[in-house]
Amino acid sequence: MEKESGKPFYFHPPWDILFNLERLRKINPWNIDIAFLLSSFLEEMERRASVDFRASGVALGSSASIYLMKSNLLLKLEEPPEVEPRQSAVDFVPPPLILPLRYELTTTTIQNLLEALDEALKSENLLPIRTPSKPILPPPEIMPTISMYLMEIEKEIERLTSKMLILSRRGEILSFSKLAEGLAKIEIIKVFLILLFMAHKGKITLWQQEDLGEIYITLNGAGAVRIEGDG
Amino acid sequence: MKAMANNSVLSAQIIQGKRKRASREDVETKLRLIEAALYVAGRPLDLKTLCSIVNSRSERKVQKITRMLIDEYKKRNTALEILELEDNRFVLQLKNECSDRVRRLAIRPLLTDGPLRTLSYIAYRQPITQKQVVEVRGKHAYRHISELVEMDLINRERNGRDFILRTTDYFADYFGLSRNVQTMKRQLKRIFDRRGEEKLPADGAARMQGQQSETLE
Amino acid sequence: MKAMANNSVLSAQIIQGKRKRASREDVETKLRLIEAALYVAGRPLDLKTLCSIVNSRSERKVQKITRMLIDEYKKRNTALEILELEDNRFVLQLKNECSDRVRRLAIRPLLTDGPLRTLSYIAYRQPITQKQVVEVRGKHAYRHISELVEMDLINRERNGRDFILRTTDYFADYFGLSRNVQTMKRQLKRIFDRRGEEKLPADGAARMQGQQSETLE
Repeated sequence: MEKESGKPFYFHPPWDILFNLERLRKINPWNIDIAFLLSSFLEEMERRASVDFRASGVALGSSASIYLMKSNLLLKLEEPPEVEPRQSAVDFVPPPLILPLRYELTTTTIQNLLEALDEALKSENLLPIRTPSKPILPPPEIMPTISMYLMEIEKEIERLTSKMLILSRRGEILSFSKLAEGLAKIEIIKVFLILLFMAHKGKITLWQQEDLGEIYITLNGAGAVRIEGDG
Repeated sequence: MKAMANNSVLSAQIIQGKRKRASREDVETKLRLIEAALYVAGRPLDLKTLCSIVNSRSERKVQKITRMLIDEYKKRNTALEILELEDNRFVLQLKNECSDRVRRLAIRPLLTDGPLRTLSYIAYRQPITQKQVVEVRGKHAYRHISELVEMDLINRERNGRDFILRTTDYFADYFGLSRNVQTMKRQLKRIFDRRGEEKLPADGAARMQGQQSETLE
Repeated sequence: MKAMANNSVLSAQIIQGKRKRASREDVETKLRLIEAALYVAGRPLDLKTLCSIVNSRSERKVQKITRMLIDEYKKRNTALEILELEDNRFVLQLKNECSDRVRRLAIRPLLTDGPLRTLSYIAYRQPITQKQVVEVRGKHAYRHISELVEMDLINRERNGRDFILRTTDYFADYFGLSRNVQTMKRQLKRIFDRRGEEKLPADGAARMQGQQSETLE
């Protein structure tokens, strides 16, 4: 046989599989009976009375590879994470337990409530800025009017000064009621504020003969006409 | 002919009997439902709530049935009683003479410390916005507020991007406070101030006994 | 002489009568106290606790009286029932057939269907890891578990990166189940099996009705 083909006997089936690593990798290792191959391989060598250690070594190496492939497959099959969770994910879920309804006297008293309030108020006091508990009211209409007015304060001072100058040249006594004559309430307030500004700047002097009485005005500085109040 | 007449009389009687039985059964069912409602709630319930429980539109009828239940309880020798309160509300409760001996068996608080503090703060400062409560009580207050709403202890009403919080009638009833917010706040303030003056026992056992059956003010 | 004899017979009878009345009154008082205790506690009470309430040393006597109370409740047509659980504990609660209509009135926020299913799963499979529960019940189970821990229905014990979950004694008491896990699981299995045999409504509302109204084991 050997001479016929020029190949050693183990290069023929069934033993050739042990000597062809390429084929070995493509074959399902479960289809290979290693015990049969190895024992028949040894028997054949004995029969031929020619022991080839190199061939035996290769045959053993291949057998070990087949064992390794088999055990790898076995281990893969036994790997639980792929299979197990799917099993438990469809585990029997019993119906919901229904809570029996029972009244239960609770222990919380008004005293507990007040103790809790005590604690809550402590942290309120720790707040840097107390938030106003009432919603902020829209500012009254007078506020924007006045602020607008204050922005034009200088203009208003000029206007009022010229008015006072006219009056004083006419020889009239400068009094608050004279300046406010015929004006709306808001305008009167404006005039009063302007007078305060002017007094603050030293442009005029305000004086009163009695508390809650008429306010008289004296213009100071250039063009000022000293006017005395009546009486 | 006579037999027929008799038959028809008989069937009329049967029908009438059936109807009576049906109506008696109906009343029985309603009695049991009202009893169940009062037991589970453990607080006064108004006629509107009781009507919704028994699926009836007639407050008068439900009031009548609840009064029957009161009589039933009076006839029984039992530790429990049902009372009709002034404003047509009904409550099932333990008779006073029994309560002292068994009160110690109550072990669970209505709320844990955190939510209780939030609740007390809302009661004291109401109406108050959710934002303000969270500022004082911290982020946890969001969870507390949900819990309190779920327990029907406070109401949450949308106000722009915020919510306005107020205590409910149930809150007032539970602590025996007035349902009128202004009166309630005065009551709280008064008890709170008085509390500061009094020396409480060191063990803190100065609990208001029987607060559910007493009304303050 | 005869009169005297009659008199003494009479007084003996009076004394005996008084004694009888006294003992009847005594039993009456105890009945009412036990009823009050069960009402206030809202959880199963053991004989030792009941003995302390009625000032009696004889558990046997107290058991007998409490069983009288059970009979009393059975005879009355009432929405409430008293059950004797295993290990000689007693509990007063609402009959199940009444509970659906009034559930919303309960003071405590009750668990919804989702957490209840997670709870029954944990009870049935305990001890079980949190990971396993989440795998079976989905991501929501994290929230359910927190809720159940907060309500003291389950325990969560750290185990490496995971947690081991178990039901608490409070859970066992609440549902009238044995505190012994093995027995409890048998009880649960029986309840679930019984539920399985019943024809359930098509909407899949596989609720465990009536499991509490029976004495378990």
